Amino acid sequence: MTGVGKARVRLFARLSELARTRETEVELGEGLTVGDAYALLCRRFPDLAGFENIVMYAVNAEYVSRDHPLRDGDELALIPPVSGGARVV
Amino acid sequence: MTGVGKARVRLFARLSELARTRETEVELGEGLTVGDAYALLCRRFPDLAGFENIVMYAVNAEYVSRDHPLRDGDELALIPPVSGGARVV
Amino acid sequence: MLFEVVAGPLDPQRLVEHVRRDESGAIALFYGVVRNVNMGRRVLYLEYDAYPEMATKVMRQIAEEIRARWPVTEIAIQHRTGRLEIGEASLLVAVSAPHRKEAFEACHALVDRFKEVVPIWKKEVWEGGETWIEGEPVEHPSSQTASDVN
Amino acid sequence: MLFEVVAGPLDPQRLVEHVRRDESGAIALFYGVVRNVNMGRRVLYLEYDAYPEMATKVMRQIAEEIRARWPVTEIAIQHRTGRLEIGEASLLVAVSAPHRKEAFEACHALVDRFKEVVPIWKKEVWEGGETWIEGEPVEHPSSQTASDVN
Repeated sequence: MTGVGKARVRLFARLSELARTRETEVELGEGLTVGDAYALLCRRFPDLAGFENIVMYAVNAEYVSRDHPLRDGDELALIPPVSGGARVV
Repeated sequence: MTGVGKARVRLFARLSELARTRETEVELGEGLTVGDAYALLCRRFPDLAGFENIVMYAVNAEYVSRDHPLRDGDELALIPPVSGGARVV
Repeated sequence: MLFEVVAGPLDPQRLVEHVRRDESGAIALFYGVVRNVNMGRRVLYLEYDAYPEMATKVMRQIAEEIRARWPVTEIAIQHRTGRLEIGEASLLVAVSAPHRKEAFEACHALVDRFKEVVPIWKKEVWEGGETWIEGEPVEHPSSQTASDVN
Repeated sequence: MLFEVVAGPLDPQRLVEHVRRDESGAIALFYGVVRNVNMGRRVLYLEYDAYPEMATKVMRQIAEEIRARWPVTEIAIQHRTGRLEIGEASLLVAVSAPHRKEAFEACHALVDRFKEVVPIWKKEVWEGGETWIEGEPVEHPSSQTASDVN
């Protein structure tokens, strides 16, 4: 795997509790996508496995699809289903 | 006309400006209705004439119809079309 | 419930405190504010007249109507009288409810109803003139009886 | 427009001042408040987590959506993070408009949209347990792209 930089990863809410961190990094292989990064993180933080189908992704604070490629210096955020306000919608 | 008491009359907004008073009284004849009272007031305050069809009436702070009879001690209010809040509905 | 006609500035914080309840997840608060333009005319200021004893009574009646139609928790209404400048609030309506949909709908319906039946009147003063704003001419009283506000 | 994620108590007066304009006759202000009961459970308190930089960006995007659909004058939103007790406000949304109908409708739609897309999460803590409230599971990201929030 050719290293082509790093992306910062931010975790929130349930996912940050499961990973026991709010922030980490991933080394970027050529053409590594957001979905690939999540799979890498699941190896490092096994409790994250199984959330692939409910998590949303943001890169540099914009929602993206799981096939979005990561670039050096990107900030990837793992976004569980949101629940703003005082109660469940 | 047999006097059977008095009703207090309150005027508001345009009607109080036209009558140049916010309060007056009417002597009650037997069976005098709210509509009759308005007719009496029009003789005393000619500028009130012509508003019969847009004014509403309240007796003791409850809306009533124009054929509602007045009793001694009642408070009759002449209510122009309302316009609460900051603008026309 | 709280219903007031006041001569000075309105107090939104007091209304919100009044309607807040531990079981209520939503509060909708409406401000009616004096605009600088109405029907194309540049307004200088407004004067509000009221029949206060009846106004608060009618506010209570329409609040009860609303409570019969939506599961709201609490209601508070304040209206100001006298001279109001552009940008000042003339009306506050606060409604709390377990959920936001009911709070919004009930508050909106209550403001609409307020402007139909509460005995409060507005005079608009503009450069070189003034007029009492009397809304739409209403039905004649004989068909608009006390039962309309119960 | 004003969009904030704050750690301390919210400031409704500041939001109202922010949205008030001389040409706006109506302001709708929504309070989301921590309830003591949710889904039949007695709640002790809530914890809110947020991605603040993105949350304020998404608030701006949904506010622009709303301005494209209703003739509103101004919009301000504040959300609080950290531990919130029962009765405290977690969310304020203020919308001003020339007329009340638009203010109410736009404010309601904005709160609904907020709860769908703004990256803020709530943990409910009750006697003997806690859980992150994650709303409805959303569509998979591959069909829920950035265009949904533009």
